[in-house]
Formats: sequence, structure tokens, C-alpha cells
Amino acid sequence: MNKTIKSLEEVTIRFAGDSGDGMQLTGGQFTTTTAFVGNDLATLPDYPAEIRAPAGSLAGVSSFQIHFGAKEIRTPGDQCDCLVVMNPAALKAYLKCLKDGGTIIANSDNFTEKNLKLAGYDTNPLEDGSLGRYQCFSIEISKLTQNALSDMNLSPKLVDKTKNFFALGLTYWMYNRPIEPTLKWIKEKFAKQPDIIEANTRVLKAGYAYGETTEIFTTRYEVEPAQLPPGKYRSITGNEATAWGLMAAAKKANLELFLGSYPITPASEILHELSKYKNYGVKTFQAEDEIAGITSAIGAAYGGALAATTTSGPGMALKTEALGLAVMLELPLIVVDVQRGGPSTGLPTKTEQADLLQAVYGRNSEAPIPVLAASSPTDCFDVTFEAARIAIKFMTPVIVLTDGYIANGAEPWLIPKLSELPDISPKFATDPTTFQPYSRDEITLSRPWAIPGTPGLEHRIGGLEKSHIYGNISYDPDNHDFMVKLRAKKISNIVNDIPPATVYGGTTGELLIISWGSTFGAIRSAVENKQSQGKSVSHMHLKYINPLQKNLGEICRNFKKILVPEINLGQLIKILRDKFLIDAIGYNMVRGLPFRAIEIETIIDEILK
Amino acid sequence: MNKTIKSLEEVTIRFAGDSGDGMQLTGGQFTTTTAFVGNDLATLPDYPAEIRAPAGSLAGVSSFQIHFGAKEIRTPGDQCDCLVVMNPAALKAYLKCLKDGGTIIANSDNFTEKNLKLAGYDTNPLEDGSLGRYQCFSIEISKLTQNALSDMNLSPKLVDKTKNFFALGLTYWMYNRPIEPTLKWIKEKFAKQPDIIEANTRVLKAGYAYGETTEIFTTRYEVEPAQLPPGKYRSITGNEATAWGLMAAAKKANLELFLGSYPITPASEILHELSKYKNYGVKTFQAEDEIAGITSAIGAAYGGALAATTTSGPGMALKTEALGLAVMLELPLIVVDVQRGGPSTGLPTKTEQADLLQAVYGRNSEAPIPVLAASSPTDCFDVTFEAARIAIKFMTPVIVLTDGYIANGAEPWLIPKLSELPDISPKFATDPTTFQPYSRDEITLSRPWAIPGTPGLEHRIGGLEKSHIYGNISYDPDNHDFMVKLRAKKISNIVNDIPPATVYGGTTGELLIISWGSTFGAIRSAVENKQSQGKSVSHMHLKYINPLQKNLGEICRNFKKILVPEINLGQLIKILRDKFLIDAIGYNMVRGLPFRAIEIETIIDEILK
Amino acid sequence: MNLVYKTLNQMNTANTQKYTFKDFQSDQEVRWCPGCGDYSILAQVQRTFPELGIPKEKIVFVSGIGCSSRFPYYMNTYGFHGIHGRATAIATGLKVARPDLSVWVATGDGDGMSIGGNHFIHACRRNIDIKILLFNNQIYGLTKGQFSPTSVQGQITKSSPYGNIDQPFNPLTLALGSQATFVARSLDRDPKHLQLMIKRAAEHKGVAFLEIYQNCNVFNDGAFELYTEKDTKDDNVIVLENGKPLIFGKNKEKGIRLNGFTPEVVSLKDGTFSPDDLIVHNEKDSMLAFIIANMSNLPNLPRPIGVLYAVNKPTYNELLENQIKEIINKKGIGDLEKLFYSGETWEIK
Amino acid sequence: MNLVYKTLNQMNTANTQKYTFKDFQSDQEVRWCPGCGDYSILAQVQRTFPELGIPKEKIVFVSGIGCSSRFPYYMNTYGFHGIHGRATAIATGLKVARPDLSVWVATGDGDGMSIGGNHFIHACRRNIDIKILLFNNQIYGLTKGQFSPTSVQGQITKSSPYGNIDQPFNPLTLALGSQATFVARSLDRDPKHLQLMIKRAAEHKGVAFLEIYQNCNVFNDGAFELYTEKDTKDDNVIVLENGKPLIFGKNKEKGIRLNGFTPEVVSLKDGTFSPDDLIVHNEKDSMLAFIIANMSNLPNLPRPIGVLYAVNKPTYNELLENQIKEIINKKGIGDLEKLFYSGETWEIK
Ligand SMILES: Cc1ncc(C[n+]2csc(CCOP(=O)(O)OP(=O)(O)O)c2C)c(N)n1
Ligand SMILES: Cc1ncc(C[n+]2csc(CCOP(=O)(O)OP(=O)(O)O)c2C)c(N)n1
Ligand code: SF4
Ligand code: SF4
Ligand SMILES: [Mg+2]
Ligand SMILES: [Mg+2]
Repeated sequence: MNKTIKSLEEVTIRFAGDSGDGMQLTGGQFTTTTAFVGNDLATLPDYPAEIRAPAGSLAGVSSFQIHFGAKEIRTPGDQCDCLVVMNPAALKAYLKCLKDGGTIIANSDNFTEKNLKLAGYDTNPLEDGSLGRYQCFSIEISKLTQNALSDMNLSPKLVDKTKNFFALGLTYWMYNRPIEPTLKWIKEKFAKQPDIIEANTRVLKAGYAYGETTEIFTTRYEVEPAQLPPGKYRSITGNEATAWGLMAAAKKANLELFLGSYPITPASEILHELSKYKNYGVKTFQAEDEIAGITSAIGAAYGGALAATTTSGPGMALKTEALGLAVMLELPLIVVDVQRGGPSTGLPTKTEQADLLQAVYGRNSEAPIPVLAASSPTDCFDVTFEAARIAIKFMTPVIVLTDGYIANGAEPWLIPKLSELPDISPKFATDPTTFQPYSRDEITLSRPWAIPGTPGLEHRIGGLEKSHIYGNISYDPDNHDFMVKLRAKKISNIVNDIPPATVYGGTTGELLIISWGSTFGAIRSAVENKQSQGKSVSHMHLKYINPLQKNLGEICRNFKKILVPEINLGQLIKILRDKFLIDAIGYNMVRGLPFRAIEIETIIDEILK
Repeated sequence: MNKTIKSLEEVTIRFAGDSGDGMQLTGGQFTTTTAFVGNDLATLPDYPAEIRAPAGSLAGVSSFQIHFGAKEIRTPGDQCDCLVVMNPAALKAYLKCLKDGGTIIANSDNFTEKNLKLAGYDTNPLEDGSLGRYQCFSIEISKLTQNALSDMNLSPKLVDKTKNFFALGLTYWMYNRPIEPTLKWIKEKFAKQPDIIEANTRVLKAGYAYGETTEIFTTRYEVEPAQLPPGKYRSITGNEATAWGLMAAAKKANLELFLGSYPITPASEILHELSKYKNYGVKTFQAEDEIAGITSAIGAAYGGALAATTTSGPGMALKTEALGLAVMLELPLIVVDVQRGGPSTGLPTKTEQADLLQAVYGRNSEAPIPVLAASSPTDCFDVTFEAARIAIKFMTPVIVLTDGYIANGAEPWLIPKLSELPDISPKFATDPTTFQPYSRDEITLSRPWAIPGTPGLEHRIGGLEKSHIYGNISYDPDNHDFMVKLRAKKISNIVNDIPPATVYGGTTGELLIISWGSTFGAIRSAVENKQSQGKSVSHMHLKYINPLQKNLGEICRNFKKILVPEINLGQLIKILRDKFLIDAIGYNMVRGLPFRAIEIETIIDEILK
Repeated sequence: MNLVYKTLNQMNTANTQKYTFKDFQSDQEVRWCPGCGDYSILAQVQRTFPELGIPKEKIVFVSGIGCSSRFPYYMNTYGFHGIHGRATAIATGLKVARPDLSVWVATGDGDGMSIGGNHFIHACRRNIDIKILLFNNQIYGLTKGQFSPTSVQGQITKSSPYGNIDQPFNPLTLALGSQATFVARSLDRDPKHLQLMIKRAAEHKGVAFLEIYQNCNVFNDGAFELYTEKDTKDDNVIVLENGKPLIFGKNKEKGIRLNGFTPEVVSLKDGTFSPDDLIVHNEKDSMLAFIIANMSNLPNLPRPIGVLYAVNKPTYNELLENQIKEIINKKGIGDLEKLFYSGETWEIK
Repeated sequence: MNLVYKTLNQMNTANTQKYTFKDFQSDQEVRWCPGCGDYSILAQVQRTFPELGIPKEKIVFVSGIGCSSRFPYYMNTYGFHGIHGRATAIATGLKVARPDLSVWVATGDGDGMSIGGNHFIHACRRNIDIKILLFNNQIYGLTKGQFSPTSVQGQITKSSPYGNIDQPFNPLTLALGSQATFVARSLDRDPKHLQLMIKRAAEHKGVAFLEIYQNCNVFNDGAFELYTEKDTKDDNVIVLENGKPLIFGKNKEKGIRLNGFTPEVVSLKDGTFSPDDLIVHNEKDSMLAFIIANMSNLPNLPRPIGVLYAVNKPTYNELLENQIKEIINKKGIGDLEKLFYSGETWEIK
């Protein structure tokens, strides 16, 4: 049969099913293959907080959205072109994300009475005509899978587990992607289980063939490779990029890497990832709690390691006291907070960017700490490396903010050459004749890093106020005032060591949007769209939250209005208003989900109307 | 001999000596007696962080300053009229606080070569003429004490321990105070040690007599009783007032009081004080750490107690995560942070007001909590009571900020009538037919307080996001956004339940000083002085930090300049600038010491010049 | 004092005699993985509680965070889902404030022994009258499979891809070393035994610690297989009974005797040893309890289940209530106004 | 890996043979109350350390907060005065990062057992190679006299004006219950014994826990009088020696035997009992160690001092270093760039 091939600029697909349906794996494979063919992409995994909610229930729906295209892709997509649903609950949960006229691929075998009821459907939507606005393909995926494996003598449970490969194969066909990368992956992954290799391979091919041969599909889509900068690429999630950023920093600092951490969603993968690399000079210590996570890291930093601790909101809260100690000791330390929905346990698997004020202000007394924020999965690498550079150069803890959205999301990463990354290695103090524990570098105001094992440098540090230069305990009022101000100055001076902020779009105009963190993609896309419509809107995205870059105030003054969209109740905006006395306005939605570009476009239109 | 009696409006005395010299006791007795004769007063104890630094060393100096007068007294005094020093180190440490022409009373017996050296004196200042600017009385206090007790057969160590009573007796004579209150106190305190009663009594009288009979003193001073509002008074420290405020609140709420706490300077006395009142419906639980302190209190609050936890900066940091839980659970809880010098262990026995931003912003995600601050020792009572009122009415944790200065300082307290304090008792939910755990009062937006033991109200709460009204776990994005905003609104709405801010002085003018916490006394005195000199300066002192009172913005706009003095690097000012976009300027000294009125006067002059 | 919740005690409560296990089922959908051992624990608690004779509004389940910590949602009693590791501290505060309540803690090996270890040992030493159910699955379930402080050495998990190098806690010796007054162990897969242990814990006055081996079939399946499967359990589990010698095996053909202070397995078949040579269990002997608890650390010995230790000592809350009574007897109920006016006061007219 | 601190190992270090106790005195003025037991502990450490043969730049003292936690300032080694309760966690991180260092923790009964209890038990179970000196004065000294988790029941303190109702920890059983591999006790007032114990702790490979009874003469004077004063100590202290029967008393006239598992005092004078009837100490027996440790909880028994338990087990840092070596053997030293390019990659030209 002859099928039309339609070329598209960009496509968004969501795979959705029960937690047990393997949707994360399906999405992951689709991502790898899509990266492989050279599209730009962004992804959004979304899974329930329960380990496994009751099968078929709405709470148990797990999904994975991918947005890919022939152009630069910055968000996992506002609305889907195609929705693959393995059961009624998945349809119920995500139909609202589907564009009018969009495609539904549904596993009709799972639209049983019981499942329909669990999802809250009175009648079967595949049959009652309620999906008329969409192009709905109702396919007996379970049965087709069984057919493909009927002669293999596998348990029904096992057979059922492979059905996601059918859906994957079908979507590969629809979007014209090769099945080879996945075939290769199956072979490697199940190397010791030839049965499983055979089953998965067959089912994947069956899905692909189904598209090819069945009459119901008349159109295939093609998405050309994107025009990305040349080089070698791989797909990477934010958490992986954070882990690798730390490893790269340790390498370029010529130090061992020590991670003291306690598992917590959505930060645990950084610990998992780093614990694989014991032969790379990486030591991971799974501590008894977050306090031991950070204090063991402080101990390691004292010993001369590049030390880090990784966590999410509630864990960050527990590290508060020890952060103050790190400030007083002036030791390098990288603290990664992968933000999640709160307060308290909140929405642990959802995203949010509401830990900013805690990062900047949340400590007893005056305990200034530099704060950096990553804007995308790959940016986690750069930001973490930059954090390590600052930590070592300025002898200070540094906080890196990422969030659940970019931590779990993946995008293509132009693999950096290690040789092109700057050398950030410290000079440990070694000279007993000149050594003073709290003497200062004239420019950075850093104190020396003097590690145990160095003869003649035996000295003592601690959390009590220290005398300038000598580092002895000092209760002198003037020394205290001096040291409090010195510590503040050391951190604010970092402004001289970082590049100025840049504006995307005109440097004067009607509206400047200022943002930070993972909202980058949605906001940049929205601004781009509005600019192309001739609107006077510019965008400044901040990587440095503390200190703020030098030229921010100046930039702000050139715009009539300033909008600060945040997935919180207004946190960065508080700092900007305080610092620059500008009447910035906030856009704040705290739904546990990333912004969609369209929301931002709407608000731009409203402001500029 | 005939002695002149000179009448004074106000006097400041500092007793200083070695940690072992009993200066806190001496100061405490002088305070009680001074309160007794009807002066207004304020005190400043100051002691070293070491339990006992080496005898005679500068680090070991302990002192107690009292400022009393015939008029309203708001600070412990900028400079002393009289300095009592028991050794050279004490002189060295505090001579700079003495007014030109001020009086020194020195125990010359302790100006030994060894002690002079320890204090860093090359020659004996009592003899080398270097004290010419002062009126210096060099008295052999140790020897005179020995003489007084020579026939008592006491150990030399014991004899030496009583010498502070000699100094006390002498100052009683000089400032014309009765010795009877102290005699009575001695009798009660040492009821079981008649020897000690006898010794202390003799020495106290000897000191008094020494003033009366010795030729060297020609002048006595008299300070008339102050014109305080009529009523019964007692002297009270801030920590005592906090403890009693909690007890009064529990009484007026008709609840048992539960304190979960872990000792920490300078907050421990609240725990000590409350642990005395087991027969008053008070339960104190000394927890294993600060986290157990607050979480046990949350458990008690869930059970229906008026629950509180008390701490200082580092302990506050540890409570961060649990505070988020309290926000999510919407249970009443009073958290008292007696601020001290930081960051980290910092200057544990010194004062500071640098935990404000932590109190307001220092939690993961959006976790709004009302924050109140006390301005003086007695105000701790009022603020704590008000905190309890808000906590119960709005079903929320409330943070009370005091600090080391007012916590340890004492002042006369007009004893309130319990019957005149408002009834703040809660209505526990009891009706199973209407009960929903997260239903809301229309005005306060509070949820019901339903305590275990109530039949038919069995329900479950926790730190995960809850559905509006029902309180079930909810991962719904819109519900989350709704609840985040609802929690914020509940707290900001408290503004309708508190009185508007008032201004001391003109409501328009050149300069408005905005302050909070323990700086009240110094700033009010300074403003008063400047106003009496005709300067256009007004003062607004804030008790409510979050939410800020309704009329603040309006008030601010009526002044040309706004000054915010704080013992931190600028914390309240950040919130004011953010909220009202006013170009307020800060005055920030972080010396571990309260402001002196004179500093504030100087800065007012500078701004208004 | 006229305290509202004291009057609650006088309110009519359901007739506790009539409870069935359904009365303890809440309206919340149970959300553990199919096959999870937590289901059995929930069922045994719900089956046991009707027999306790405690009105259900007087019962509170407190938990931290973890799969196991979802427990309170499923019990139709008062429930408090706390924060990670703090359940025992929350429960302590609740019990101190409200000694009239029956306070239970549901916790996991991560929640209770890792981040919550400190509150756990302090609850034990204080002998606060709360009941602690430790769902030990030797893994962090909720966070998807990292090793926990009870994971065995060498265990491959997400955070130990080359094998865990931590030496695990033995929860029983930890509790005994912290001076808990009741220490027991049971299994999710032995409903009868588990019910018995829950009842024993409920009856104990003071802190009651019950470790429950619980299978996490998703991240650590089969960790306790040896002790639960039909064909292996008889040879690998020894059921403790007070006053009885330590005998086990399919045909009761093996016993535990002491060699020095070290327990060893002996055969009762060949006539060399008889039951008289064996350790006789005594719940009141803390040293014996430690020896038995320690068996889990030694190779080739069966796992003891049952009550290892149960003694009566004054509880924290008893001591507190007694102290309060004593003080009131001595000083009378405090009058706050009087207190305000006590000591040095003066009047200004 | 070319790590700077690895090269430190090759730097010239002072000849450790020549150290005297003065070499371990820092330039900081010692600031404890006159008469405080901490002085003696400091002196014994400074006296012992020259004999250890460890270059002083390789030694680190880590502490928390408390009077005792001021210890590092006074030692002329590397020193780290941490935050309250976290010394063991800091020391653990340091030792993991720097296995070449000799890492010591100085902590108090509040710092180490109250707020720091969790890190303590986890350090014990992990058998991390650090030495923990617990200055047990049964009081919070620095904060001026509240009861601690080792204060005896009934103790009147600032926060227990009517007497403490908490049951105290027995630090020795807590350590044993947490599976520490070295557990010992000594006294500030017995310099010789204390020196010996410090040396034994130093020599132990793995976590070494040494409880030191320390007199706080300001807030809890005389707490250990019975065990330190000339006329009472012989009857109230039993000095453990490996392989020797438990004999004590002024004239070695008393011994400890077991009645069941319960130790009791017997007289060796009247001929009923001879040394053969007594417990013979065996440092390698954890059950015996528990029995002996538990003596402190029972009335009428002398306090044991000495090494209760000392066994060799693989340490955490050993296991870690071995695991690293193994992985390197198998996979080679990791090449980061190669890792970046491994797996699925693609090129854009
Ligand atoms: C402060 C904090 N740290 C970490 C977490 C993440 N977390 C939740 S549950 C858990 C461990 C659960 O293990 P366990 O207690 O054994 O319970 P299980 O799920 O196995 O029943 C962790 C690490 C958290 N919620 N809060
Ligand atoms: C987080 C925190 N909580 C509380 C304190 C106050 N604090 C300092 S030392 C101490 C207890 C000290 O007792 P211990 O460890 O026994 O030491 P000692 O002074 O008796 O030697 C306390 C409660 C603190 N510094 N930090
Ligand atoms: S992850 Fe494990 S412990 Fe958690 S619910 Fe699933 S099976 Fe049970
Ligand atoms: S308070 Fe006690 S422990 Fe602290 S230094 Fe003084 S005597 Fe020693
Ligand atoms: Mg578990
Ligand atoms: Mg102590």
C-alpha cells in the first residue's frame, strides 16, 4: 500500500500507560533513537509518587512526553500531536494535552469494563464517539503482541510485558525512525536472556510492520535533522549531567570527588550515577541522613577532596545548619538542590522552583553563599562545573539549583572536550613559614586551603568566630563586625569573576522577561514567537542568582515593564525588587508542572495589549 | 562625717570581674533592689562563651551593666557613670565604657603582678596615674572582706567568694539603696547554710559601712523613683517573660502547655523556667536534639496541647524541615528563636538580629509562617502571648524572634491581670456529621483542630499535598496551585487581625526610622533626644514582621528618607524595599552588642545634616 | 484543669467489643505494589486490633516517610504521616501530651534506622509507652531501591552497583543496647505469629519494638525467603517461646545450646544432646536476649522470631505523671496569677 | 590519580621517634574550669601520642560542641571544631576521603549520645576506622548544667529541677548493640589506665569507642567519686584484663561469677568460690562483652573499666579501598572523556 509521507518541523508525542506498562522505557528508547537521527529534542517523564498505585487507576498512570524537531527544541512541548495510551486511565489523564485533530493510538484490549470504571468512564470512549475531534486508532495491541509470540512458550505475564515494544515499533514507523538502535539496546540489555531478546525484537518488529502493512494508517511523518552545532552528541538527563559535571570538575581540579548524600526523589539518580565510577576517583558515601551527607562532605573537603552533597527540598532544609558551618570554615563544597513540589513532603515527584529564597537567605545569621541555577538538562553540566570553579577559587560552599523537570528530562548534549574546559585546580598551602589559616588572597579574599598531612601546617578551625588572618577564636566585637562584612564582601565580589548578563532581543523596549532555572525553554520559545510577531519583548535568563550580575540594574532600567514568571509565589522577583527598586510583576503558577510556552505567550499579550 | 547627697536623673553602673567573682549575682541583686525602690531600669549581662576561661584573663571577664533612673529607661546605658572592677582584666576590658569623670571602684588586692600581666598592663594603672581622667577609688576589698570574717574560721576560698558582697554593699551605700532586700534574699537562698548567711551578711554590711565611714567618699547619689504607670511590678528577664507568656497563653487557651526543647545558649533559661511548673499544667520535654524538640511539639499540638519549641540560631536551622511539616498540617505551634551571634556557632553568648530572613523565608518551597519580634524583656511576654493567639486562631506555626540581649536583660514589669488578657481558647471539632479535616473557616481560612480521642473524627493528616476540604492526598496540579495560594493567603490575611502600625513622632517629615526587635530601646531614646532638639525624625518599631501591618506603605510614603538600623547586614530592609519599593537605607553593625543610643543619634545627625 | 480533651474521655465511645477487622479499614485505596509484604502486616494489624479493647478514636498511628510509612492512611484510626525519620519523636510528644492514647509507630528500615536512628534509640532508652512496628525490607522501597542500614553486605542496589560495603544493623541488638523493654521479631508471611506479636506489643507497658521481616517484591524480592518458604523455613527459623528450650527443625530435631557464650546448633537425634542441654528461653533476661538477638549476625544459625525480651520498668510517661502528681500533692495546683506576684514585687501608686 | 595530597605522603616529616608530649601541646590557652577532668584526658592523650609513631601532621582531632569539644584546640595536630553532634559524621567523611590520616573524635555525652546519637551508632556499625573518645560527665557542661542522656535517673539539674525521669543510656551497650568492634572504658582520674586505653584504641583497626568517666566539677561534681576516690574505688571498680578472671577488691578478695546470665559478686575469702568459678574475660566475645557492659545497669556490681571488646573485622574504608582496587583491576582506571563518548552517540557535521 502506498502511504503519504508528510514532513513536519516538530512533533510532540506522549506515551502513557499504567506504572507497570513500561512507558518510561518506551519514552527513553524513542528519545535515544530520535537523538540518533539528529533531531533536537526535550523530554518530560511524569510518574506517580506511589511506587505502584493500583493497576488501571488514575493515580497509577505513568507517562513520558517527547518533543522533537528539525529546529531548536527547548521544551517537551505544550500540546501533543500524538498520544499513545495503554489503558483508559492514561487516556483520561492526558486527553486534555492532545491538540485538536491529534492522533490517539490506544490499546483497545485494555479498555475493559473494569479499567473503564477505574478511570471513571461510563462508556467506552473508543466506541462512544466522544473522540470525534481526534484521529483515533484503536488497536488490539495486547492481542497482536500475543500473536507475535504465540509459538515461544512464554508466560502470559512476560508476554504482556513486551507490549510496549509494539507501541514503540508502531510509532517508529509512523515517525520514520530506524528500529536498529533499539534492537541493539535490547541485545545488550538482555544479553543473558536470549528469550527476552527474541520476544522484544519480534514485538518491536511486529509493531513496525503493523504500521507498514495495515490499511488504517495512510500517513507517515518525517522530521528532518535539526541544525545543531557540529560535533558529537549524546542524550543526557539533568541528573546525569550534574553527576558528570562534578566528575569533570574534579578531573580539572586534579582532586578526588567525594559525594556525601542521602537518597531523595528527584535527586537520587545523581548518587546512583556517581556510585558507578569508583574507578574514576569518585567516592560516594550514602550517609545515614542529609545532615551526615553534608557534614561528611565538609569533612572530605577539609581533607582536600572536591566535595559535594546532593538533595531535594526537605533534605536541603536539614542541611541548613551545616551550610553555616561551611560558610564559617570557608571550605569549597557543592550543594545541589534538585527542587520538587512542596512545602514539606508536598508533591515529591513533581517539579517546582520554590527553594530559591531558602538557598539565598535560609540560614541563621549572615551566611552568604553563591547560588547558581541550571536552565536545562545539559546546562546542569555547565552550571555544576562553574559551581565547582567558584567553590575552589573562592573557598566557599556553592548552591546549585536544578529541579525535577530538568533532572529527569533529557536532551541532546554536545559532548565537551575535557581539554577545552578550564583548569580549576587549587593550590594547597604548604609553606609553614608564611601560613596563616585565615589570611586572605588580595583579589578573591579567599583563605588558604591547608589540608591534613601537610607538615608544619597543623592548625585548628571551627564554627566559632575567628580572628582575621590568624583564625583563632575571637569574641572581639570589632573583629566580628569585620569578619561578617568580609564574608559578605567575598561573596559579592564574585560578581567580578563572572560574565555580565545578556539579553535575548532588544536591549530596550516595552517588556523584559527575567527568569531563572528550568523555565528557560518555555519562556525563550514564547519570547521568540512573540518577537517574530514583532512584539517588543526581550528575555534575560539568569544563571547567577547570588551574586546577581553587575549589569542587571542597568538592563532593567531600559524596559518599561518587567515580568518575572516563576513556578513559585514570587521569589527571584523579591530579590530584584529589593535590589533595583523596580516594579517588576510576577507570573506565578505552582502546579507541579513546567510552564507551557503558550501560557507565557498569553501573559505577554496581556501585558503588551 | 558629712556626705553630700547629689540627685541624679539616671545612672549606669557596670560590675566587672573574673568569671568566678560572682558579678552576675551582684548585678542581679543590685537590679532587684533598684527595681524595689521604684526606678525604671534595664540591664545587660555579658559573660564569656567559655565556661571558665583562665582566672584573671581578658577572656574570663564577666560583667553586668545596669542603667536605672527616675525617668523611663530603655537601654542598659551607652556609657557608665560607675565601673566596679574586681581585677585588672575587668578594668582593661571596660574602661572604654566609662564616661570621662566617671567613678572607678577597684579591688586593689587583685592588681597583682600576675594579674596585671594577664590583662596586658605593664604598670599598675591604679598607681601610674593613667586613670587621671576618672575618679578612682582603689580599695583593698579582699583584705577588708577577710577582716570582716576573720573570726569565723572559714576557708580562705570561701571568704574570697564573698567579696562581691562588699562591692555590692558599697554601691548600695553610694546610690542610696536599702540593703534589706539582699539580706532577705541571702537568708532564703542559703537557708541550709547558716555560716554562709552570716558571712555574706557581714560582708555586705561591711561594704555599706565602708562607704558610710570612710573619708574617701564625699558624695552619695540619689535617684528618685521613676514615674511608671501605677500597679504591681516585678523585675523580669526576657527569657522568663517568654516562659510566662507561654504559660499565660495556655491558661487563657484552656490548654495544657507542652514544650519540646533542646538546650542552647541563650534560650535554655526558657526551658529551665518552664520545667519548674509541672503543677501548672506545663510539660517540658528535653528532647535528644532540636528536630525532636519541634517534632515532639508538633505531636503534642496534634494531641491538643498548646505546643512550643524554643531555641537559638543553629537549632532554628535544624527545625527548618519540621516547620514545613507544621505549615502543611496547619497545627498551632509557637517557635521561639532567641537569636545570637553567627553564622554557625559564631558568638554564642552575644546578641544579634540576623535570623529574620531565615524566619521569613528559610524553608523549602512556599511555607509561609507569621513572624513576630519582641522589643524588650517584658515585651517577650506580650509577643509570646500574641503569637499563641495567632497560632490558635489561624491554625499555624508562629515564629517569635527575641535575642540574647533582651533574653538575658531584665526590666521592671507591670504585672498583668490574667483576667484582663483575652480568652484565646480554641474550639476543637467534635461533630462527625460535618467534619472535614481541611474545610475552612470563612474568615480566618483556618482548618478545624480535631484531636485524637474524639469519636467519629478519625482522620489522617500528613506532609503530602492535600485536597482542599477533604484533606486526602492529592497530586492534582490545580489543587496544588490552589492550596499553595490558599496557605499564603491565610497568613497574609492575618493582617486584618492585628492593629495598624503607629509612628512615634510626626507622621510626615524628613526621616523615619523603622526598626524591629531589641534595638527598640536605643533607637527610641535616640529619636526622643533628637526630637527634643527639634529634628524632624520619627520612629516606627515593628512587632509584626510577617505579615507586615497594612498601613506601612502609606506611612513610609510620608517621609523623605527612611533609615533601617539593624544588628545584621540588612534583613528587614530587604523586605521593606521589596514590598514598598522605597529607597530605605540601612545602618548595620554586627558587633555582638546592642546599639548604643549615641550611635543612632550620630547617624540621624548625619542623615539630617 | 478543665481541658477539653480530658472531657473527651467521658464521651460515649463505640462499644469496643463489637469491632471487626473492617472497622479498622479506612476509606483510602491501598497503594502498595501488588504482592508487597505490607499488605499482610496491615491485615494482621486490622485483625488484631478488635481484640485489644481500645476504642478506635483512642488509637493513633504515626509514621515517617517510606512505603511502610503510608500505613496510617489505611487504618481507620487517627493517623499522622510525618516526615522522614521523625515518627518516634512525633509519637513521643503526642504520648507525653496525651498519655490516654494508644500510640503506634509504623516505620521502615530507612525511616526508623537510618535517618530516624537517633529518635529510635532515645525512645527505647526513655521507655516511652509507644509501640514501634519496623517494616524491615532491607531496602529503601519508596525511593526505588537504594541499600538501607539493614541491607546485607554485598547487596547490589541502585546506590551500590558494586555491592554494599556497609555492615548492617541488627535492629534487635540495637534496641537491646538502647535498653528497650520489649523486643520482638516476626514475619509478614506468618500471619498467626505476626498477630500474636502485635498483641504482645500492644499489651506491653512501655516501649515495644517489633521488627517485621517484610518482603519488597519489587526492589529486594526474596530477602527473607529462607525464613518464609515452606521448604526452608523450618530449618532456618526458630520460634521463641518463654520457658521453653530452643528447638527447631522440621521434626523438632535440632536445638541451640551455648558453647561458652556462643550459641550453636546441635542435633537432638543422635543422643549426644537432649533438650536439657539447650538454652531455655527467658523473656526477662536481657543478657540472654542479647545472645539470641546476636544469632542473626552469626553464620549457620536459625533466625529467632518471637518475643526476645519483655520486662516491666516504669515508663517515661508514668514517671512524668507521677512526678506531676507528687508536685501537686506537695505544692498544690499552681496558680499562675499568684506566681506572677510571688518573689520580689513592688507597687507604684 | 595525580592528587596533591598523595604526594604529601612523600614529603619529609618530622621524625616521629623524637616527639615528646610537648610536641602535642598547641599554642592555645586551655580554657576549662580549674579542676575539670578534661585536663587529665588532654594530658594523657598528649603523653600517649608520642608513642604511637604517627607523624603529627597525619593526625586530626574532630569534635562537635561542648566543653569536651574544645579538645582539638589544645592538640598541636590538625583540628576541626565542628557543630553540635556531627563530629562522627565529619570524621567519617574525612576518613573516607583520606584513609591515610589518623582520625580522632573528641565528644561529650550530649554531643555524642544526644544530638549525635545517630552518627555514633552508624559509625559503629560501619566500622569506620576512627577513634571516638567520649568524655562522659553525665551533664551538659558548656550550656551550664542540663541533664544529658547519661545522667542518672533522679538527677537534679537546671532542666530537671524535680529530678530527671529519663532512663540513661549505657554507652557501652549502645556501642555493642551497634556492633562496634572496639569498646572500652576508662577514667579521667586514673592516668595510667587511661593512657593504656588510648593506646589500645589507637592500635585498633576499625571504629574504637572509648568511654571516659570525666568529672565536671562545676555542674556535676563527684558523679564518679565511687570509682575514683582512694577509699571506695577498689570495691567499686573492676579492671578488665584479657584472659584473666574478674577479680576486684582492695585485697583482690572478690570476684564476679555468672548466675545464669546474670553477673554477681562472690567472695573469694570464705572458700566457697575460687577464681575458677569466675568469669574469665575474653575481649573477643561479644556476648560476654554485653554481659560485662550491662553490669553498669545492675545494682551492687562494680563498674568495669578496660577493654570490653576488641575484634578485627574489615573496616569500611578498607572495604572501600579494596572495592576500588577490584574495580580498577577489572575495568582499568576510568577515562572520563571515553565515558562521555560511550554508549549511544551521534555526530552532527
Ligand atoms: C528528609 C528526607 N530525606 C529523604 C527522603 C526520601 N525518602 C523517602 S522514603 C526514604 C527511604 C524509605 O525507606 P524505608 O524507610 O526502608 O521504607 P520502605 O519504603 O522501604 O518501606 C527516603 C530516603 C525524604 N522523604 N525526606
Ligand atoms: C545545634 C545546637 N544545639 C544546641 C547547642 C548547645 N549546646 C552546646 S554544647 C551542648 C551540650 C554539651 O554537652 P556535652 O556534649 O555533654 O559536653 P560537655 O560540655 O559536658 O563536655 C549543647 C546542648 C549547640 N551548640 N548547637
Ligand atoms: S516498592 Fe517494595 S516495599 Fe514499596 S510498595 Fe512496592 S513492594 Fe512494597
Ligand atoms: S563546666 Fe564542667 S565539663 Fe565544662 S569545663 Fe567546667 S568543669 Fe569541665
Ligand atoms: Mg525499607
Ligand atoms: Mg557532658
